Amino acid sequence: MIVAEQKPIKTIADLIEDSNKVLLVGCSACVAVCLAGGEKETEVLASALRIKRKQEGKPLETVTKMVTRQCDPEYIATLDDSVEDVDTIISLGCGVGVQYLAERFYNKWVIPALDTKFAGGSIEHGQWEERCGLCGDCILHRTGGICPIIRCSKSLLNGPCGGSQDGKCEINKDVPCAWHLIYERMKSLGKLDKLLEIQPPKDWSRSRDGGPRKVTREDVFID
Amino acid sequence: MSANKVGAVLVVGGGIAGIQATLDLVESGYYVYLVEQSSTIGGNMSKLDKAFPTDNSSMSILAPKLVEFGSISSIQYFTNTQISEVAGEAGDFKVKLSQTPNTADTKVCTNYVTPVELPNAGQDISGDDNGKSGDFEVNVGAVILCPGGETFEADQIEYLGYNKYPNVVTSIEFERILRTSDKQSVIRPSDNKKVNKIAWIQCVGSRNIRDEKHYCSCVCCMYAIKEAVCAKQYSDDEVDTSIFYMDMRTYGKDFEKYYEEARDDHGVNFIRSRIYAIEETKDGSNNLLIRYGDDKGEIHHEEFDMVVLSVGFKPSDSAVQLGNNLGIKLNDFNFAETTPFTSVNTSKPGIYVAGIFGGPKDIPETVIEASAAAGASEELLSDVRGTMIQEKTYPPEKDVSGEEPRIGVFVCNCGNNIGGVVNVPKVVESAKALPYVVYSQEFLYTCSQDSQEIIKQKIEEHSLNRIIIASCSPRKLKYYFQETIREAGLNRYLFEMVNIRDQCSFVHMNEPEKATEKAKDLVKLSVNKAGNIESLNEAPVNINPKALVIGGGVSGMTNALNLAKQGYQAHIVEKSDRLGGNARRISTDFNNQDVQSYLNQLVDEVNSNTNIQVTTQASVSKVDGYVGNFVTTLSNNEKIEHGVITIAIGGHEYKPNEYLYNEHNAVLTQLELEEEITANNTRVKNAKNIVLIQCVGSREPDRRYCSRICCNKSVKMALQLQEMNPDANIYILYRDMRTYGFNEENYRKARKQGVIFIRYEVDNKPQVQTDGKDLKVTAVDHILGENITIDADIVGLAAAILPPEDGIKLNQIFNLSLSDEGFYRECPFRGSWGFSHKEMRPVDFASEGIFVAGLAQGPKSIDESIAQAKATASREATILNKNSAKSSGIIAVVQREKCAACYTCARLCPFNAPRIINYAAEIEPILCQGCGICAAECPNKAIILQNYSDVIFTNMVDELYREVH
Amino acid sequence: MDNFEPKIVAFCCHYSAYSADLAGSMRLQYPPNVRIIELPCSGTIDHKVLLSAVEDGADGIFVAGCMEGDCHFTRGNYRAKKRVEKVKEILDEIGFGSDRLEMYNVSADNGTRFAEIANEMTERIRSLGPSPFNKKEGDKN
Amino acid sequence: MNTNSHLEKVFNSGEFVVSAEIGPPKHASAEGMHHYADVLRDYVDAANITDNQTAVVRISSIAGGVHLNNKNVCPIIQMTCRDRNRIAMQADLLGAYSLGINTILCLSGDHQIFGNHPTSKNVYDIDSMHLIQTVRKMRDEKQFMCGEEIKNQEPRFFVGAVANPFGDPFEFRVDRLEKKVEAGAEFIQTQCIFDMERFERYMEEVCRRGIDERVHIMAGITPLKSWKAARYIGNNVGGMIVPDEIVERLKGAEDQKAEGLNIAVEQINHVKKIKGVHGVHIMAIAWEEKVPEIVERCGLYPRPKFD
Repeated sequence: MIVAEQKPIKTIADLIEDSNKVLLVGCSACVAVCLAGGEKETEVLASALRIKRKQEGKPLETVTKMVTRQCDPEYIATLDDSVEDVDTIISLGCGVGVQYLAERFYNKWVIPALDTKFAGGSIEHGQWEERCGLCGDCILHRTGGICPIIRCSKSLLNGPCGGSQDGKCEINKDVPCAWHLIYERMKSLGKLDKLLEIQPPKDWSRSRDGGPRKVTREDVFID
Repeated sequence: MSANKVGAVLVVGGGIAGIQATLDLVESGYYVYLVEQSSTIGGNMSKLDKAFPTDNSSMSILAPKLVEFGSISSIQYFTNTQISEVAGEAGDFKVKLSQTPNTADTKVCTNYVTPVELPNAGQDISGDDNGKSGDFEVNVGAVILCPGGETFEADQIEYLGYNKYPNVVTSIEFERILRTSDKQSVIRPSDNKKVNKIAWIQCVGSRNIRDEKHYCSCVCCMYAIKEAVCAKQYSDDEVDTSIFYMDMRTYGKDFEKYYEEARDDHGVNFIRSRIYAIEETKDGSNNLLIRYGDDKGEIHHEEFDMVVLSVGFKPSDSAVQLGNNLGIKLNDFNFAETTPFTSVNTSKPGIYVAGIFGGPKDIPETVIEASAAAGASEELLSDVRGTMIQEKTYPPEKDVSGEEPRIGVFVCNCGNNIGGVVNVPKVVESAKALPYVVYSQEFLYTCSQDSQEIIKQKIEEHSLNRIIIASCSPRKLKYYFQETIREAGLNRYLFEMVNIRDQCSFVHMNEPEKATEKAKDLVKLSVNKAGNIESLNEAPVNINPKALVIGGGVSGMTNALNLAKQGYQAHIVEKSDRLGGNARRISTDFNNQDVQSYLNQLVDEVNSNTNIQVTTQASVSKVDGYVGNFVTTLSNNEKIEHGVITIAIGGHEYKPNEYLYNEHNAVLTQLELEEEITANNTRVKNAKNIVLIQCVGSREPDRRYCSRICCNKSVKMALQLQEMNPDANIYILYRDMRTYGFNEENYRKARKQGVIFIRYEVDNKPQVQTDGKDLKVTAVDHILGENITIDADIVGLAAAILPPEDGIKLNQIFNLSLSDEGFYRECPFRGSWGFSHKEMRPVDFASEGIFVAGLAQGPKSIDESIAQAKATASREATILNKNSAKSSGIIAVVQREKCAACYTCARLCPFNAPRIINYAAEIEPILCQGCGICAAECPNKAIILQNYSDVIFTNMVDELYREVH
Repeated sequence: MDNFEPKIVAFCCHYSAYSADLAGSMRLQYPPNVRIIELPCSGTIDHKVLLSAVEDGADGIFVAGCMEGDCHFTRGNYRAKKRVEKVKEILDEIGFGSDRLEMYNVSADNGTRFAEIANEMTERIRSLGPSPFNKKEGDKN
Repeated sequence: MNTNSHLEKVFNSGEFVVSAEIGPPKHASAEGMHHYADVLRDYVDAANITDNQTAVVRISSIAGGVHLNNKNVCPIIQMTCRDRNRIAMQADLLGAYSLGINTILCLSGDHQIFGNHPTSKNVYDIDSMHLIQTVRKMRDEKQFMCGEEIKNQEPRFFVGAVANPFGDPFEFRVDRLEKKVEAGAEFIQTQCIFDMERFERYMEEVCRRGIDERVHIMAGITPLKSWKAARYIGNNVGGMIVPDEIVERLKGAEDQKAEGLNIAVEQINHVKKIKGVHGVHIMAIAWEEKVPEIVERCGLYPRPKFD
């Protein structure tokens, strides 16, 4: 899932300083699961903003709405009736959601309430970890199912670097060295020989470095 | 045994054991007469401040149990009552009871609950018959004796100075000091000054040869440690605590850790010693001077502010008299004797014993025995189950859904308890002005029988569909009033209760106006809530009356057999090729009873019982479903449908790495040595010197627990070995001799007969060496401080009892709680919303319908395993006897369309109630205990706790502050 | 301001609410400013309920759960504590201040402690004065 | 001889090689570098110029190399993969060679989090392994990384790489060294060695596999100024082990600096005897003046000269 985290309330409040009525839009997908933008968080944020503004003598009117996914236009369309009289739309979706809202409601000021962090998963309740670098060219079959692109601080393809000690990365003792993990896993799988091959340089053109990406399924897409 | 059995049981004694046995029996379909000779229910436990080792408050465990008492209608209880005569036989006893007139204050109000005063008997709520005073007779099928015990009279040992010096107190008195303390200091009796230095003296009245009380009272070591830790925690200043002891007997589950933490983290001093005298100092300070000899025999003097005597337990005189009246056999110390391998059967069929009257023990063990005794009674009376219980019938429930709320508010004056401070008429007036309130009135006593009739009448007259009672604490009377409105055809959950007595009149006595304002507010809040609550259904779930018993050892078989004899099906799954488990390797128990013939008989009984099915060489590979409706798949692909699960997968003996085990063939574990003794092996028979080493692999940093039975076992084996060869020298090398309870008798006998006991320190363990042929054991004599070397022919190692080998694997299926060591962690002291009696559950898990028995839960003896297996059966019977079970009404429900299937609820639920099914969470009503943790945490607000939704709370808060807007 | 009588709302778990009832049985006297709303477990409380109390003009708010390690639902009181901490953090962040909100732990059998909490909280709120959103008191000033 | 590198010459002569390290300044004056060049000139065979070491901005290693060349000290320019993509790196290789630089050390580089621009993006387009391959490919096959031919003068570098015998997993360290040799490294400078026992074990495995026949290994030595420095390195630098004996020895010394030099001299004399070690690389961090003394005391002075 996409893992996101809420921005400081003060930052959000500053962004809507001139608004009198705002629409807060939560998303029931990834950001709900990572406890950043579901109904609960949306209502808590709305309440906090109202309290702040009430205190400042400039009461804020809020409307809160949930959509199933902010990354599908049809769901965004369900908000059509709610945006008319609001000054600002606050999205509690990931970066994708904010843009979909901004595209649909072209003449409205849309602001992000979340910082979109990474593609990852749950460790346990309240903790998530990055797992995928969205590089567009998966090599996990060569690295024991552990991604060095995103889990090695240097994205080395032929690690570990000299900074790996006790299985930890040099940048922080709490960060496991991905290459150490790769080594251990390959060893347990009896595939250490694969690590002796020099992995070729990565084709970054399939990643974001190749420009904004688009996927078209030719077999289902009709122009 | 009588042919005309009676489906009722007489429970004697209203302590924790009596309460537990009663509740189990009632829930399983039997009628109970509970008889208590004092004027209150509660027993010894209500005198304690906290229970060890979890440090939970005793009252919070006991109070809900007592409360529940009042709400079950198949109990009659009699206080101030004693048994005068018993006639008849098992299945059909006629018991004469005599009751002395009730001396307690007969208040009209029924709801006085304070920490020390417990609810008075004498009310119509519970169907009590205290009016009966005088002699009368009851007819029962079985009798369970749990009269409890008394503490030893400390003034009988003169040199301890009890009753002579004010600051020498007993441990029970010290509990009271703790309970009433301000939690900032501990005060001593002589001058009410804070104490800074306290001593505990162990074994007061226990292990005392002079006094012929040479049994160990089992619990004193632990309670002394608990008190010492509490004394430190309850004091803002540093308090020095010292415990003077002979052997530290922290043999129970998690006790050793508690001991280590007290010593290492809390800084409690432990002094191995003998006490010579306690005297007051001469300076008039009322301080005390203890004269004691340490373990090297050196004499010391030390001054303390206060001394606590850890008094032991004994049967009360009245219990002894009771035993004699009933003609049951008592042992040398006047405790009730139990027949071999029954753990709760007295010498007289149909009469069972539980708790301290059967021998000293702690609270969880008492509760286990109580359930076991209930289980044994249920086995005896299974043909007549349910014959004495009448199902109460109610008028059909009115459907009020869609109706506008019509609220009735009844305000209690409580004599003058409320009305003396709170202006009740004003509260009634203000209630009338609130939205949806169509009726309000005051009562002098809302809880009186007349008032109930009026309430019912008003419900009818005004078509009321929500009822609020503003009176006292809902803890006891909520169920009573809910019963009233149900009788009037309303759903029980259309009810709210406000406590304007304990929260208003009693606490704001000098501010009547403000107290009235507050009462009005509280009523307003509850009216607001009442407008938003709905009828709730207690979802019925069918119960499959069959148990799956995992493990075919003594625990599993006992459990299955008890259930089978109660008429339920049991299916035993055993992974080896035959039944028997660890007991196959044991010759005799600690009382020298033949285990093998008992075991063979048990196996025969199991095999011939048509209600029991046995699958050997199989294990559990998958479990689906929930309480009442489990479906288990075995490794042989057999599918079993059942209602409950007993986990009795045993444990196993540690294979030592130490003391040349595996290197020399004369170094054996306890079980291996026992096998050689049984086989009458010549090398054992001819051995000149036999050394038994204790605590091998137990009480070590990576296994911080005592294996509990090894001391008893080594002592027993020493006596056996001596019998085989009277000339043999037998040495036992130990750290603390933990021959708890009546096992102390064997220890005493062994010492008297010349078994040599040598204590060693953990940092100076004995050495076992060999030249390849002979064995030499070297140890340091703790008195002389010198090395002793023994040429040993046989070395026996008391190897630790390890958790079940399959425990972790099995637990991946069950997802239950395991202790750090890997034993199954039972669920004591956990409760559920709504007073269902789950307050103390030493054989239950947090997951409903799953129970544990035997070694899988922790080290224990055969008798203890049997007790636990029966207790488990009794607890299971409370589920299996019902055709269907009902969930609580207050449960969490999922709005599927909002659910993101994020797993938050499933991860957080302590009861494993939510599961993700078809891409959304579902909460199994029967498992949900209504805590609402999932509802609060649900990121999409897809979960609502019925009648406790966020909207209800925000509306209430809105209402509370409305006037200020 | 001298006559300011704060109105404090207390979200008490079933068991800690029992301590309030016990305070009554023990006839302990404490200020009449607290209104209890009972929850099955302190872990039932949602962030937004606490915030809505602030919005409504509550002068003081507290949540009471069982003693730590003693929750009847294993860890509900730890969750409540975390939620109260979070709401305090939000209130600080938006400049409202977090002093009007508190989390307490009290065991069912400790009436004394409940009375202490009621005292403590009343004193604290008295010295803070009425909630800025408390209109009635606001008018007085 | 593959290149004109002075360092390569010394290795080929069979002499025990000595190199040192110069950290370029954080400003635009070359004076300091000139000074150190003068100090080191007759005592070392070559000197490393670090590439924005610990991710702190400094004079670039190529510019530094030019300054050393001007002072007649053979520069080993370090090149990390952190700051440049493959285009910039190949461009710099062409440029460096055109300026008379012929010895290079390829590394992945310290993470920018340690430097003075922790918010910068790291590049790591290619890693050190790829860089070694690229330098060799440009030299030996006259091709750019993409395969395109270098139509005129190709850059001809003597190629070095680094190895850390103290990183984890230990047993994979020799494998990775071998990978670097496989990729084309001709000499190796190791991370500072304090734990001799572990280094010896490492070298044993290196020799057992015959890697010492294929590459020149230079042992990294760092003189310590104080016990605190020793402890700091041990605790805070990833992949470094400083045994307690060294810390204790410095702690107990009357003159910690003198003792630090003594230890370094002993260490060099020790590694000289280890099979497979062909030279020593002295990393006297901010203590370059002491290098001559160390070299002399180890009997490594004078250094060989070639025409």
